[in-house]
Formats: sequence, structure tokens, C-alpha cells
Amino acid sequence: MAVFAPLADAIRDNLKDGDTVAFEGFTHLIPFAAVHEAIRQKRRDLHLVRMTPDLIYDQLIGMGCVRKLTFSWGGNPGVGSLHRLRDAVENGWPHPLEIDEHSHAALANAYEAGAAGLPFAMLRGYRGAQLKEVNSNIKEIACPFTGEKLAAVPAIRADCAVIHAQKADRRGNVLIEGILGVQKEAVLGARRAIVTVEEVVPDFGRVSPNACILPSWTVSAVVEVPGGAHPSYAHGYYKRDNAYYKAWEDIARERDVFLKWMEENVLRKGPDAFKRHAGRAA
Amino acid sequence: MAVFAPLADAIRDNLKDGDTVAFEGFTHLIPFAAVHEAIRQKRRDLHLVRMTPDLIYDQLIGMGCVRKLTFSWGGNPGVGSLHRLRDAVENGWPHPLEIDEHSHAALANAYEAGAAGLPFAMLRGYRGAQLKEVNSNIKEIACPFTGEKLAAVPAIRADCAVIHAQKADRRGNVLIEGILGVQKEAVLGARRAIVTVEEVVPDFGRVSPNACILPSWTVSAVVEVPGGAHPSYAHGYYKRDNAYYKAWEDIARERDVFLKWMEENVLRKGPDAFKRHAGRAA
Amino acid sequence: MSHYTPNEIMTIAAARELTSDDVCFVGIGLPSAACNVARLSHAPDITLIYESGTIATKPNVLPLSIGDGELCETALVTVSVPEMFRYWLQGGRINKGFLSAAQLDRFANINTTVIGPYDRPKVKLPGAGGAPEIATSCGEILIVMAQSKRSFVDKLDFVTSLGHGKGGDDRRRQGVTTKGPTKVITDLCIMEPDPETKELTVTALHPGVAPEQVAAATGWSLKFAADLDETEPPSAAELKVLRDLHRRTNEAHQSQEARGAAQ
Amino acid sequence: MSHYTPNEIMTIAAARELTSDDVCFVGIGLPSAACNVARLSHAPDITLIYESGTIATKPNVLPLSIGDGELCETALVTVSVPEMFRYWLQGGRINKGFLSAAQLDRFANINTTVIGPYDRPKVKLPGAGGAPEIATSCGEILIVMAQSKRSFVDKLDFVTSLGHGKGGDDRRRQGVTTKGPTKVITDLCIMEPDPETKELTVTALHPGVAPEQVAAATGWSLKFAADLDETEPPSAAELKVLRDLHRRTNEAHQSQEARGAAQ
Repeated sequence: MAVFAPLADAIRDNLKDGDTVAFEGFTHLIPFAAVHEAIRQKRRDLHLVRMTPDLIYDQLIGMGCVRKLTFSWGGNPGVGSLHRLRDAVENGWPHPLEIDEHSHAALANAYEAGAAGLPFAMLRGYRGAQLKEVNSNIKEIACPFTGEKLAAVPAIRADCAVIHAQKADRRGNVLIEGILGVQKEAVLGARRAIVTVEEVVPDFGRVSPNACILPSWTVSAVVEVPGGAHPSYAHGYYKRDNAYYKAWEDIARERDVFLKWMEENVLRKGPDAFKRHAGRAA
Repeated sequence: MAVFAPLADAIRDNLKDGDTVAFEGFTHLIPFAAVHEAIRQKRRDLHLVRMTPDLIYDQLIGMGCVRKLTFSWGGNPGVGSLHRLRDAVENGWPHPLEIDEHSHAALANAYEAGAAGLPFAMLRGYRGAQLKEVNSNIKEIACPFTGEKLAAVPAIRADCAVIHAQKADRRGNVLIEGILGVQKEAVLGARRAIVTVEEVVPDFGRVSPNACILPSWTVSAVVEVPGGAHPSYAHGYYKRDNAYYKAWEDIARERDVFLKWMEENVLRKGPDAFKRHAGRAA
Repeated sequence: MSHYTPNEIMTIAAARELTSDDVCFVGIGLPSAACNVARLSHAPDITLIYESGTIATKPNVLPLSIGDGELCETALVTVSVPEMFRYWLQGGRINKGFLSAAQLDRFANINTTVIGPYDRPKVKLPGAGGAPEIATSCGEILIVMAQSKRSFVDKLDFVTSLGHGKGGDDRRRQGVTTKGPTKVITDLCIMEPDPETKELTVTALHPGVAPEQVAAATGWSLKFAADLDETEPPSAAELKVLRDLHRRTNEAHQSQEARGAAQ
Repeated sequence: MSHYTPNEIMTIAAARELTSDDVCFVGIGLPSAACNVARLSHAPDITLIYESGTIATKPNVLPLSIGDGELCETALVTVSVPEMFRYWLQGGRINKGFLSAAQLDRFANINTTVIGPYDRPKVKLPGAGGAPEIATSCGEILIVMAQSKRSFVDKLDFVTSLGHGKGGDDRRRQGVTTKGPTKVITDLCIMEPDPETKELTVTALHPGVAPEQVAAATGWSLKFAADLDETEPPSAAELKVLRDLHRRTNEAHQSQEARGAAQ
């Protein structure tokens, strides 16, 4: 059963140095508040997994929390580069970063296989693609009926998954609506899971019988953090803050500007700083 | 794009003698009206696929439409045997029936793999289970990363899938709610698909963005058949007719009683016979 | 003490094995009755899962089929059947599985496939359903079934689902890491696998049942524990929950049938 | 004739490749603009699919990211990302895929991974995203990208996604049965693979563009078709659709940014 906890406690109890951790959310519902707490708690040596590293992993990498990155598309969507990710890969700053690079299809399947308790995922993928030459985590299997060769990648079974959702009910069940990404799979494939939510409600009311709901007993901790996905967005609550994404280009390009910004906007702040974004603007 | 058609046309145009066909619906939304039309049109030599053959396959088998059956649980739920299925397997009446018998997990995965365009499904299944000794469609593969042995079964890619759903909109998009079974997978894995629906509506109104919807272009034909799942049920429309299921025990036990019942209740009837069950009793 | 039937003590003894912390995969019939008695008495927060995809369902009456509308209407959420078998069962999210069978052997392997040879069946039984993977993917397995020489057999006609295989560590040797059957609850007694050999051993007799009676209803030379317990008889409260559930179920199904007939 | 920019004719020429019958997997940026111009003009019933899981989406403004809220709000349905890649893309349900890239070679293979060696990158590009499997699973591929010697290169630094491989039947030899790139639409011209060799060949020049200009913007010795067409210039109606779309997009993003700044 999920416990309701303050964000600092949830991160301290469920995310350890050296963990493989997936902070997920596909453009939508990216758990910024939880990432900022992990940075404040100075987690180190993390193996980050995420299809689209986005600004959150640029921040974690730049702050020296990360040893290894598993990913499939590492840009600032619609804007350009993730400069901290590039600085780590191209120049080893703040320290070298091991990369495990895939396609979206491979990682989406790897999350799915993790949720399904399988050791690996198979896909008709990577044909003619060079990533399989540089990543030993891409292998091949043959169909025992047709002989067709398919690509195989290890399932993602994180030590900890962290996601943001719209609602939890009082029992700690979690409701996600809109663009679902791989969050359900990330949580079901992980040993521990933290969910930050926009709000805790008595019950979900009249939702579809087939809604995306994570039962309380699949989640370790639920934390109410209104606005906790900002500058990403929460369907039904607030829109994506495109200006923040565009501004990140200039914030992240230079190391000292980045560090100063993180000091002011993350290290000296707490989860309450997200509240002002929680307005029902959407 | 789906065409709207009368039931007789939809079956004639999309279901051929010798086809591999999956009439699906897991207890809920079983496409009885469509099956009865296939029986009236005297389809022959069918390879039926279905997790739970239920009364519909008892009827098709007893009427001599079937060459082979792929299934995982062949009983009358909560009542007992499927006597026509048993008569075919035990006594070869009306003619011998080839069986391809699986577990639910294997068939559910096989449908999933079919929808995913894969040649086979893998599962941690059949361990210590004797079905793998008698069914050559159960093989083994090894995880290329861990060496773990997993079961493999061929994906289900039917020539034709037939399902019943609650609603279609005017463009032929299909909405399914409640117990979803494997219907989406059956349709997406099939070359052709027929969907009978309780009603055609202008649009689906306010449904969850994550509802189970099949776009029009994944469906060959949509047929409005109110009550078309009776004696199964349609969530939001009418309940399961348990009395019919219980009565089937006596109807199906003897060949002549069965044939007489089918003559009166199926061969001499048409899709309109289902209308009286379509009341909003649920 | 209340009067009760063998079927009632079997169902209630099975229900007692469950707690509010359990996430339980429920088969139709006896398992469904036992699980819902538990939920309606001492285990109100138990999570019941049916293979139709209904998670945390709270039916007010017992379903006739595994996918009755009541299961979906009272569930926290209903997922597709592939998701049920992939994410929930195979994903290791379910700690107890509740099975029944046509035949069971001394190592709690079960047959629901066929009587007679597979290729020339005397009786074709319904088949595996979810059982083979429930038996290996759930944390542990409870089996509830009425006892007779016809059902508790020396040798299964067909091994549909793995119990303890050939005994000892056979389960593990077949690559299965879950516990397997930990109790078999019948209308006469409760059996548990021997910690070493895994052979089923009677550990408790229901009140008024003699060991000879149990032995006579078993197709192999059945072992009895040295310190044989007596099953606690059903309490008035337990019986009331069970009987109310059956009464509601019968009323619901009959009123429905009456409606059906009137149409 | 209307005035228009090279970017505008590129986008509009790309849009013309689409019809109402298409089910199209849309990349962000130029592909997204082209697909929505098609939808808002001659192909109103086109099904646009973004990898965020949004199916049959009809955004009123162009999304900045692949998963903007607008895409979900205007979609027929939104599925999970694993389902998108398994059932829809790999399932063979999508007949056209629209890609762009950092580098492209004469066989329309593309690189979005790295400039320089993979192990010692000069520039780490964002990476593969959905492209490797879009390139092989969609019925055919359209590529839209601005042309320059830096992007149209003799040899890719890295083959992220398969075009026609080493040419000829190389695609089929690699086990891929879909058509692959059938057109490359740039700001200067339209190229198509030679039916035999699969080498990209200019088949149409945009109005006012000289062959020398195209050759000078290409890193290999570019082939031209004997019967070179001239691209139909954008009509006033086409330009209005494109410009209105960009205007609405800018207004929406600016008003949002203003709101963001005010908070």
C-alpha cells in the first residue's frame, strides 16, 4: 500500500545512490518537482533511464548526479540541444557519462517487457541501423516458428520509478489521463515507485472503467505536489510552459550560468515553489 | 475505412470458407448475431480461434462449420460442458475436429503478438505443464541476455476477426467499454474485421481520451445489431442472460435436440431476432 | 454450534486463508465464493482479481461467469486480458492464486484437461484456462475442491498445471521460483505439502470427520500429520456471510432469469 | 503568382504528397507543418499519428513538442507509447512516415545520432527517437529537409535509420519489406530514388532554381532526371493555409509565454 509522504521523505526513503531510476512522463506529466528534490538531496551515481531525457536529465547530469544514461532521444523538444547532456558526452563535464542509446521503439518495448516481468523485449527493429553495432544491449533472436530474426533488448526493471499524475484518491490509487507515455510500465516494472500528484481527491468519481489507474499497492509513496510537472504540463490542470523550454537553451549552454540558475531556482527552493504553476489554466 | 453494411453482406464479403476466424469477446460482448449469420450462410472448414469457445463455438461446431479449434478453456461458464465441442472431440460428430489447445496466458499473449505484428509471443508459461508435450505450437526460446528459457507460441493473425461493441460513430470508429477481453488485439491482428454494435451514434461525446477505440480504418465493416451479443451482455445496455446459458446444457446434450433448436432459433431467424434483447435493462 | 454442510466448512476454511493484505487471483466457483466470504468478513481490503481483467472488484453477488458485468461495475479498474496476464500475473503482482480442479495428485499437480488419453479422450474437460500460469506466477497457491477417490487420484490423466511436480525441489528444477500449493482445502480436511518431500499431508480434519473417511476418499495412500488439528467450525457470523451471499446470488440470478423469460 | 520563401514551397510540396486516405506517422518540425497543411487543405480526412500516442489528431496550432496537450485534446484516441510502437507502427497500420534529419546520403539513409565518431563525438545529436522503426515499418517514407552541403553528405557519420542502404535491393536483403524513402523534398527540389539503383535523383526543381544551385548544395555528385519537372508554385490558397497555421501557432505560443511570464 502506498504511503502518503512529504516529497523529501519519499525521495529519501525510495531513491538511493547508485540506483537505476526512471523519472518518466512523455512530454506530459514530467516529474520536475521530484527531480529537483533528488538534486537537493545530492543523489549520486545514478543510472538514469528515460526515453526523452528532456530538461530534467539535463539538470541531473549537470549537477553531477549521474553515472549512466539509457535513452532514445536527447534533445530539447522543438528548441534544440540539451547542453548539459552534450557537455557530459562530448567533454566529460562534470564527469564522464556512460551512454546506453536506443530507439524509441526499443525503449518503449523494454519498459513494456519490464512491466510484464520478462527478462527482455523483442521487436522488429534496428534493421539497417547502426546503433546495434555500438550498443551491446541490442542483440538478436530468431522466431522458433518462422525463423525471422528480431531485435532483443533487456527489459527495464528500475530500482525506482518516479512519475507525476493528475490524481490520487485517499487510498493512494493513482489516475493518469491524456498522453500516457510509458509511466504505467515504468511503475509496474520497478521495485519502488514514487508518484507526485496534482491533487488528492476522496474518489475518482465517474471515470471510464478502463481508465489508466495504478492501484495503491503498486506504488510506494504518493506525494501531493500541485504544479509538480511544471514546465511540463498536466492535462486538465495547466499547459506546457514553452517559454521555460525556450529559455533553457540560454540557461544551460554555459556551465556557470547553469550552476547559478540551479542554485537560485532549485537548491534554494522547495516543492512549494511549484504551487504557483498549478492554476487550472488548461 | 469501415463500410456500414447489413449483417448478411458483412459476413458474405469478409468471412470465407476455410478462413481462420476469431469471434472474440471475453464473456462480455460475445458476437452471437454474427455467428448465427455465419451458420445461416453455411460457412465450412473454418479454423476457429477463441480463448473461451463458449456457446457460439458449440453452435458452429455442432452445425458442421469447423475444421480446427484453437482455444484455452472450452466450457459453459458456471454451468458445465460444451456438449457439441465434446461430441466432436470425443466422437468426431459431425466430423472430426483438430484441436490446438493452450492456456489463457498463451492465447492472450498470442493475440497481443498478432496485434503487434510479431510472428510469435513469448511468455513465462507452461512450466511443468503437459500441454507443451501434446501441442507442437508450443516451443521454447532463450533470453539472449540471461539465458532464461521462455515459452513461445505463434502469433494469432486471423483472416477475419468478428467482435461486438457498444457503439460506432458515423465515421465507423468503434467504442468498447467494460471488460475488454482481447477484442482490440483480435481486430488489429486480423486481415479483415467485422464489428457489430448496439447503436450508431453521431459521436462518442465526452469519453476518456484513453478509451478503447478502434479507428474506422482498422475495421472492414460495421453493422448495427441491437442486442447482438445476447445471451452474452453489453455493459451499459443489457445483462447476461444466465438462464439461456443454463438452458444450453439440455439443448446441446443430444444431437437431435440441438439440431431442432438451431433450425428454429437460428436458421429460421435473422439479425432482427436480437432486437428484443437490446432493452436498456442494465 | 451452528449446523453447516461440508461445502460450507470447505468454503469458510478456505476464506480464512486470506487477509486484507492479499492480492488474489480468483477462479470461478468455489474459489470465488471463498474469496468473497473473506472480503465480506475478516478481509475487507483484500484485492480480488479475475482473469477477465477486473482489478479490486467487490461483487455484491457471486458471478456465474468469470466476466459478469457485476465484476467490472464494482472494480477499481478493468484492464484488457493480455494486460492482465502480462503486467499483473506474469509481472509478479499477485501473491495468492486460488484454484480448483477435476483431478489432483499427491503433489498437488492438477488436471483440468482430459479424462483418458489426450488423443482419445474419454471425457474432454474444459481445459487449462488461466491455471498453468496462475500455478507458477502467483506467490503461492491455495486449492479448494471436494474430495473423492475420483478427484484425488494416484496418477493424473494429464498434468494441466504444476503443483510440486514429482515432489522435493522439482518445482525449482523446472525453473519455477514461486511457492506453489501451500494448502489444499476440501470438504473433509486441510492438507499441506510436507516441507521436504512436498507430498500432501493432512494437517487438520474438519469436526466430526474420521481419518479413515478421508483416506477412503483419496486415491493414494494418504499421509496424516502426527499432531492433527481440528478445523475450527464455522461461526454463526461466518455462516451468515456465506449464506447471505448465496441467497443474494440466487435471488439476483433468478430475478434476471425471470426477466429474461418475460422478454 | 504569390511570393513565397524556399521553406514555404518545401513545406507545401511535401504536403501535396498526402491524401485523405493516408495514415501518417508525423515527426515534429517540418513534417508536422507539412502534414497539417495537407489536413487543412486537400486532405481533410488524413489520419495523423504522433509518437506520443495521439491517433487522428487535428491540432489547430502546431505543437512545439511531440506531446503537446493540443494533440491529445483533438485526437480520436490517445494510446500508451508502448502500444503506439507495438500495435500501430510495428503492427503495420501506418502507410506513410514523415522524417527529417541532420544528415542524409545518396541512398536516403539518415543520421540523427552524432557528428564525428560515435565514441568521441564532435557533436552529440539528439539521437534516434522513433526514426529507425518508422523508417522500416511504415509503408513508405517521405523525407523533408533543407538542403546544404553540410546536411546532404557523401558519407554519413552514423547510419541512424535505414533508407535504401547501399542501394539496389539492399533494403530487402536486410529483411525489410516496406518501400522506404520514395521522395525527398527540399527547399530547392524534389528527389526520388532511381527505380533500380535507388540512388536519389532530382526529378523536379522548384521554380527559379538552377540545377547547378542544387548540385552545389549537395555533398555528392548528384544525378538529375532527363525529363526534369518544375514544381508547381504554391497557390494563394496553399500559402494562406500555411501562413495562417504559422500565425495561429505563434500567437498561441506567445500568449502562453506571456501568461507564463506573468505568473
